[in-house]
Amino acid sequence: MWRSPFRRILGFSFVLTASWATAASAQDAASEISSSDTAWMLASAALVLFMTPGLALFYGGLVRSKNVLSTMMHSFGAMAVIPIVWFLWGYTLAFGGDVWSVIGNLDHLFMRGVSWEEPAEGLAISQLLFATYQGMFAIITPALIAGAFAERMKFSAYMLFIVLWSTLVYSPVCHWVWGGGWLGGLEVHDFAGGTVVHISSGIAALAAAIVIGKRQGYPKSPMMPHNLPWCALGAGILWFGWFGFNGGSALGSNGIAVLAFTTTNLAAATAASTWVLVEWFFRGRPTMVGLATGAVAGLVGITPAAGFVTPGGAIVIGAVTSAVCYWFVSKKESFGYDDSLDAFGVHGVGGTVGAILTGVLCAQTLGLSGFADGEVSRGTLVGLQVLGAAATIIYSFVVSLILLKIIDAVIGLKVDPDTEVAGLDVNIHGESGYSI
Amino acid sequence: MWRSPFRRILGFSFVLTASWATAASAQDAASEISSSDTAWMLASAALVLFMTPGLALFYGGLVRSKNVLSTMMHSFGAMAVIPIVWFLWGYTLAFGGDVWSVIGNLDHLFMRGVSWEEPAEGLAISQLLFATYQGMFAIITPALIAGAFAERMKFSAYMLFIVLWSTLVYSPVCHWVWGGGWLGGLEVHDFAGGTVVHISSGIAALAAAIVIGKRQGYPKSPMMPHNLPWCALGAGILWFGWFGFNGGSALGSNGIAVLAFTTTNLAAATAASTWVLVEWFFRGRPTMVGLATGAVAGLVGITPAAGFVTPGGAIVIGAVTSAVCYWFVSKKESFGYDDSLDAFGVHGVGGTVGAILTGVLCAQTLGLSGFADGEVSRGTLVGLQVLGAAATIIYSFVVSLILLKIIDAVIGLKVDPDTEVAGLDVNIHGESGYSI
Amino acid sequence: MWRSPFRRILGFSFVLTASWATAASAQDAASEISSSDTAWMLASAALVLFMTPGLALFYGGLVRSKNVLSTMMHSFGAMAVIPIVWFLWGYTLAFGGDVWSVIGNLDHLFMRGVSWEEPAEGLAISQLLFATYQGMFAIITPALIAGAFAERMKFSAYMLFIVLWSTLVYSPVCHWVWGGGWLGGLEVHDFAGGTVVHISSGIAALAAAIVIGKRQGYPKSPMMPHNLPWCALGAGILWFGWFGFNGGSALGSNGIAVLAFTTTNLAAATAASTWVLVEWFFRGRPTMVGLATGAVAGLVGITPAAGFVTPGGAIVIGAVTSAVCYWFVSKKESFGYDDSLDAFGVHGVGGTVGAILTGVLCAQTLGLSGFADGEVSRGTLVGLQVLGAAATIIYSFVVSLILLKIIDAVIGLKVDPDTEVAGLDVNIHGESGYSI
Amino acid sequence: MKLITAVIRPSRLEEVRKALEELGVHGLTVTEVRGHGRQKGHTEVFRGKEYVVDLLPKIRLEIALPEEKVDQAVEGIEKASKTGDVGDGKIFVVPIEECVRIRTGERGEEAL
Amino acid sequence: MKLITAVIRPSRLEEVRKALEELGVHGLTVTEVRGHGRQKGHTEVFRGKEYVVDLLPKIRLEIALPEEKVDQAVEGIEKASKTGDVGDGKIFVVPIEECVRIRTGERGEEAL
Amino acid sequence: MKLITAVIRPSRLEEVRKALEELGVHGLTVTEVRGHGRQKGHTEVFRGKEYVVDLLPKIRLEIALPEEKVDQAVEGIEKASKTGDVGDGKIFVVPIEECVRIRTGERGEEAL
Ligand SMILES: Nc1ncnc2c1ncn2[C@@H]1O[C@H](COP(=O)(O)OP(=O)(O)O)[C@@H](O)[C@H]1O
Ligand SMILES: Nc1ncnc2c1ncn2[C@@H]1O[C@H](COP(=O)(O)OP(=O)(O)O)[C@@H](O)[C@H]1O
Ligand SMILES: Nc1ncnc2c1ncn2[C@@H]1O[C@H](COP(=O)(O)OP(=O)(O)O)[C@@H](O)[C@H]1O
Repeated sequence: MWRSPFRRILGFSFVLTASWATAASAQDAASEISSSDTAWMLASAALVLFMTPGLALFYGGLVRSKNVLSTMMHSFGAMAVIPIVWFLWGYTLAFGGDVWSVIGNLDHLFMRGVSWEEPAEGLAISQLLFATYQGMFAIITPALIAGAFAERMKFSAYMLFIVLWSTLVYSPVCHWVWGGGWLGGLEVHDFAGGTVVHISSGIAALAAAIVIGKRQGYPKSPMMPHNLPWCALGAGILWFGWFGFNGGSALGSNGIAVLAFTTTNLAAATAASTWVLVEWFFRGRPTMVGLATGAVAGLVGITPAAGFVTPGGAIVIGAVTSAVCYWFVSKKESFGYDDSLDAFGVHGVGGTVGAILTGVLCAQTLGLSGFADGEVSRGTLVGLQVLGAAATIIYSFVVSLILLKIIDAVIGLKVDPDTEVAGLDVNIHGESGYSI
Repeated sequence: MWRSPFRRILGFSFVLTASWATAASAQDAASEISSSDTAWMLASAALVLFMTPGLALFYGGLVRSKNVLSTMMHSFGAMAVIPIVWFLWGYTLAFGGDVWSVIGNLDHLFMRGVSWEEPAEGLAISQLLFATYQGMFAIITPALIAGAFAERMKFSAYMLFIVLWSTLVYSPVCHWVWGGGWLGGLEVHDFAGGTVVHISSGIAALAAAIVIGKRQGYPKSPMMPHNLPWCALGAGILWFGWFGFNGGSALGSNGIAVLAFTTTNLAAATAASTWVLVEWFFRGRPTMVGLATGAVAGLVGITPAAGFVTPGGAIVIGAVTSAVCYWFVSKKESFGYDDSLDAFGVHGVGGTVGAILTGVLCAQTLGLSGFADGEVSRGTLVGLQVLGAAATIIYSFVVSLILLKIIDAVIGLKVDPDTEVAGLDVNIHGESGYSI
Repeated sequence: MWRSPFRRILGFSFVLTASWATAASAQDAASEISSSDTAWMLASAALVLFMTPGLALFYGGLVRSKNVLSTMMHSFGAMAVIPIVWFLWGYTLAFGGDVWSVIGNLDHLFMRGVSWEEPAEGLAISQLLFATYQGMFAIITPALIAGAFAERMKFSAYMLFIVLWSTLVYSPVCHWVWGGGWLGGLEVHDFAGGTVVHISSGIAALAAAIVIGKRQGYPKSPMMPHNLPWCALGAGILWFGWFGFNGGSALGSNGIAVLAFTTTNLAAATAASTWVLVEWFFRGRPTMVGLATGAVAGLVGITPAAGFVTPGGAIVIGAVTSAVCYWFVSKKESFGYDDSLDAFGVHGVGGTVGAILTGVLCAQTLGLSGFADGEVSRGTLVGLQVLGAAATIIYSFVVSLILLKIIDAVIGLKVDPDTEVAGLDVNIHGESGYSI
Repeated sequence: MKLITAVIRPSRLEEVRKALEELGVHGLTVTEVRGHGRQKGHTEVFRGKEYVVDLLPKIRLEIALPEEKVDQAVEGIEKASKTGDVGDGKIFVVPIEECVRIRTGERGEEAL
Repeated sequence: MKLITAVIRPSRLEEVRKALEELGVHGLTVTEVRGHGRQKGHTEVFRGKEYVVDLLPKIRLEIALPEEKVDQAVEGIEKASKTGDVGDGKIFVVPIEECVRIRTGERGEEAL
Repeated sequence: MKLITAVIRPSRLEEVRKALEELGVHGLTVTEVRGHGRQKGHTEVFRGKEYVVDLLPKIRLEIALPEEKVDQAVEGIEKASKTGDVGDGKIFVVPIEECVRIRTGERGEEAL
């Protein structure tokens, strides 16, 4: 059966320390459904869904106006198709009964046996609410990848890719970490998806950028963002929705949710400030794109850690993740691939930094880490995080690469050069973003 | 007294089956106010309010730029005036003591006697919260109609129309279905407003399109949407807010809310996918407008059914509603009226399809339909749905037509031709949507 | 120790009247954390955070396109830096142990001792949730000021200013009213921040407009808003978020939250209608900017009153605040300063009107005012409100003025004239809002 | 060869294009401009104050033509864009010395 | 008849229009353009990298005039749009062969 | 002095600018326009119906030049903007009678 990060901690804390147990409304073994946990989780699920249109704006504002719709269609396309995939087989592959610690079985195919009356194991919300909430994560994850190949990928290839990727990468990795698989079993910490969501998608983005190749004119011609207010609003919506993403990952309306909410806000703010300060220092100008990108980087960084670290720890994570991502993104040209909107630079790099810092900063003394102070060494904690990240990086990279190569061979990944010049909106979608 | 769909089901389930009763936190006859139901209903009310600015963007992006403000003013105008109408007399007409099964009495004029301490009958939220939540539905419903006469209706006539329409159509129909009136008494199923909100407004839209006549140049000159990112964001906000609309219609933080939330998401996704696939097949291009319109059609279709069907049923409803709306919308020119933004084509048609499919698909076995399996035939269920839809169609069409004719006679519905050419924004509102 | 408005009322109501006590889930002296109060307060905190991007759009749409980013950066800059200030010292200055009734002590420096397990005093939410929720208010307040000096203030000066202002004005005034200081002790009523947020920021805006001087060409050349759909969407987001702002200020999921939610919606609607009607009457055109500005004015006006007045009272507050702000804003040119986006005209004036009307309209009979009917005279109530407003006006004006003068002397407040002509976006931020 | 520059009402663009098609004139370049002349502007309202906006949206057409088609074209444009109200716009004719079709390198009238 | 085409700084538009009004020149057509010349562009920053933007926003005016008003008008525009800094812009004068007022069908100088 | 007006594909702007720089021509003014000629438009879809959009985005360049540089410049633009597909655009050359540099008041060729 699946195991939530929350429950995992709880499992431990029962044995080792009960100091913070009162804060957890989900703890009663009796495990009846709690109407108040349900309230917060419904709100959280809505917030996470709202992140995907936010992502559409964030990415859409950063491309040239001739590609705004095709870029937004990546996010909206995921909203249209992933809920169906999740319902049909995605959920059961992630959270069905464990098979060899690597994948879920087919018990819940078509969400069979997922009850809206029975509590999810160890939680005080129903199985269906758990499945629905998790489904929102499944939507946004493949949409994040799209930043890497914006402005040049075929829509048909994209849609095919995310269906396959969600099935063959997202569901397995989700199972490893949260669904009863081997990474969760090893106590790798991933509170809200630093590994499951951000590393997996960020690394797939790298693979995609490599396979699909550069945009015409990159990096010589400047490709300036066409509408920065879109981008800023998108970042604002992401920040807002992330409260449901991280706060909701407590899977109940409890103290951990409050903690995760607080750390999320602080990391976003610190990371936004850090990015702006760094670029102000190096480039002389504090930019809106920088502030927005920094905020997102900080949100990525805090995701694996949100319920495991103190607010002070969140500030450290925000600052470090942002600085590393800045450095990486500003150097990316020299790496020779064209990650158009820095999906790898922010989600892959930021997710990895966050995963490791989770090991460094998770609060053992407070019992947040799932280990009593001194029970395991800090080195072990960090080592586990590195292991989790590395496993996800390798798996996601290899499978993504294979998938992309196959799709490329079968239907082609990249639009033809004329379409790329004229813009994907008009040629592929038969629409213009803006008219009079 | 008013009766919620939720309570109605409950009433039945008590007699027939108690299998799912534990999920319902609202059930205690004692009926104290539940703080957790309150939490979710407050969040839901906020979400439903947010749908109206979302609608403003959805519609505003689809018109030509010279009319963006006048189109958005339809939505914002409803936000400005309907809460007052609802407070003064709308609520009591809908939910005041029943008069002959057709209208509420004036007990709650000016919301007199609507307590924030006493629970609404049979619910665990206060009377005031119930009234406020319902008031959000009253806001968006007339705003939906505006899609039919965008780009040519006088603002004064519009404001007058929605005040009258809300009073003479919305409140009565709401009473019929949810307030203790005859349709609710017959056990017509309308979970969250397929009939009350979408059929009533969609049909009024048809009446309005007929009475006001076409835009200059329609259908010869293309009238392309001026800003599709607006439209997409609007659809995203609508999707997000619809969780409060349907999920909140459980009137508590319970299993039905979870079910409605899940079916809402699945129907929206399936409908979006369906529309895109259909147009990809017939027109060769998958469009953003298509995806957005499909999602909205699916949300309309699932509205009457959200808490009555299984997730699998939601997928069927999404797919069918979307396909029917596509077919209808793409044929509309041949019907000879100008429903500018397809308010009838999506809300009228989609609402009717959804209402009927609710009868076809509502889950008797699970007790969701309010009837134990076999107690009433599927035919009876469908027949009741057809009756409910037909009654609403006829009533809304006739009253809307009369209202529009009277307003036309008294102050005129349509702007003068020069204003239409120059754009309503500059001439009526003294503003331009965009400047340098 | 800090005291919430809610607790203050409760304190009183225990002595004087228990009639509405059952509605308050937070009342048990035992004071355990309530999962349902937590759910609503988490949602509210997210909603309040979302108001700041909303403000960015509201303000950003109203400036000329060359300054859209610099204007949005005021809001996003506050999101980036204020959470850190609040964490480090802002919270403890506002809600640390009282020092002479004027400021909090340093007990909670770095949020030391703010527990996510222990309830906040007299409440059923944790101390950390209370602190995080209050932190969202701290973010938006300085961002509101920015309307006064949009299109001409240096970003460096702005950032420095809000850090200092938050420390030296916001935290103290917050302490006076809510944190155990002298205004709260006198029973000055401020439900959700009419004084703490709107008067303090609105008056600072006046000071800033005076110190920084006019924009080139003001008031001769028209400076038309460049994108009114932004502005409308911003107002919509503000309205939506304000449910968390006012509804959340009940600090629990209870009857007061429901009341505040309802009055908020009604005041916004009435104020929007009033503004539109007044300008329709005087200028012949109902405008989108008017509707949006009116709604915001109404939301400002109801803020101090939301949980203290009846829905009928909310309508009065909405109408009066809106009319007074309209009058003021339309006359502002004659006052000789350039409050670009009417931060003073709406928040300063509207906040003061709302504060006084709170005294006039707070419902003694229902026990909402904290006084039993007849216990204190209406005159005393109003007098206290005037006192609270006056104290805040004087303090905020003087300290803001001094801060601005110092910053002006040290690094300069205003951009150079060439930058102002070319636009701040390109010169200060190195970005253009829009490209092809 | 001549270059006709016509400033017309945005709402007449399609009519004008139809008229030109009928005359066998297919090539043209369109710019969105704002113009001022005898036509009164409108007032816009912003927070209770009125501002006169007297640069109104117009469409500017450029059409390069051989000498012999100029008169016809001018007349065609005139007819198609005339409403009789102030603000109908202007047509200017300017001589062209050389014309090149970039794709083929053709020069002169063939290039039109 | 001549056509004056002036490329000026956006911030000078109102001054120039006032100057023309004073000379009794009311009709003009305005286009938003971007220009490059001796004026240095500015750099924009995008995620840590700098790009030079050397097409700067300018306003292009077209004014059709009778011969005799041209000199005055050129001077008027010059004065009103001059700041003395690089980037002030250019004025070009081109001959017009024919002019039509669409509303009335007037031709030649009356049509201006 | 001549005024070259070139209507080119948006994607060739940078190439053309580079070509002109190489010829020592630095000043130019750019307008976003839409054009129609032999190039087929594309169809757009809106809710199940198709519409032909046959005004396509183009870039219009204006370059004032001394007589002697015109031929070179025309050739340079030609080469840099040619793709060989329909829709490459046109170049027109028109005489200028007077040119003024606003900043300095210079007239004639010096002002270019
Ligand atoms: N002298 C001129 N030079 C350039 N453009 C002009 C001139 N006069 C008018 N126009 C253009 O023609 C448009 C219509 O002119 P106007 O005087 O308002 O109407 P009408 O041509 O019907 O008298 C103006 O908006 C402007 O764009
Ligand atoms: N040769 C030219 N042809 C067309 N437009 C020109 C030419 N030279 C300059 N311009 C326009 O004039 C503007 C100002 O020119 P610039 O050389 O920067 O300043 P200045 O005129 O003060 O020397 C340019 O941005 C461009 O729009
Ligand atoms: N006669 C004309 N007058 C003005 N502009 C023209 C003319 N013919 C073509 N153009 C411009 O040139 C562009 C390209 O012309 P087109 O005929 O499509 O291709 P080509 O020049 O390769 O034959 C058009 O989009 C239009 O902007």
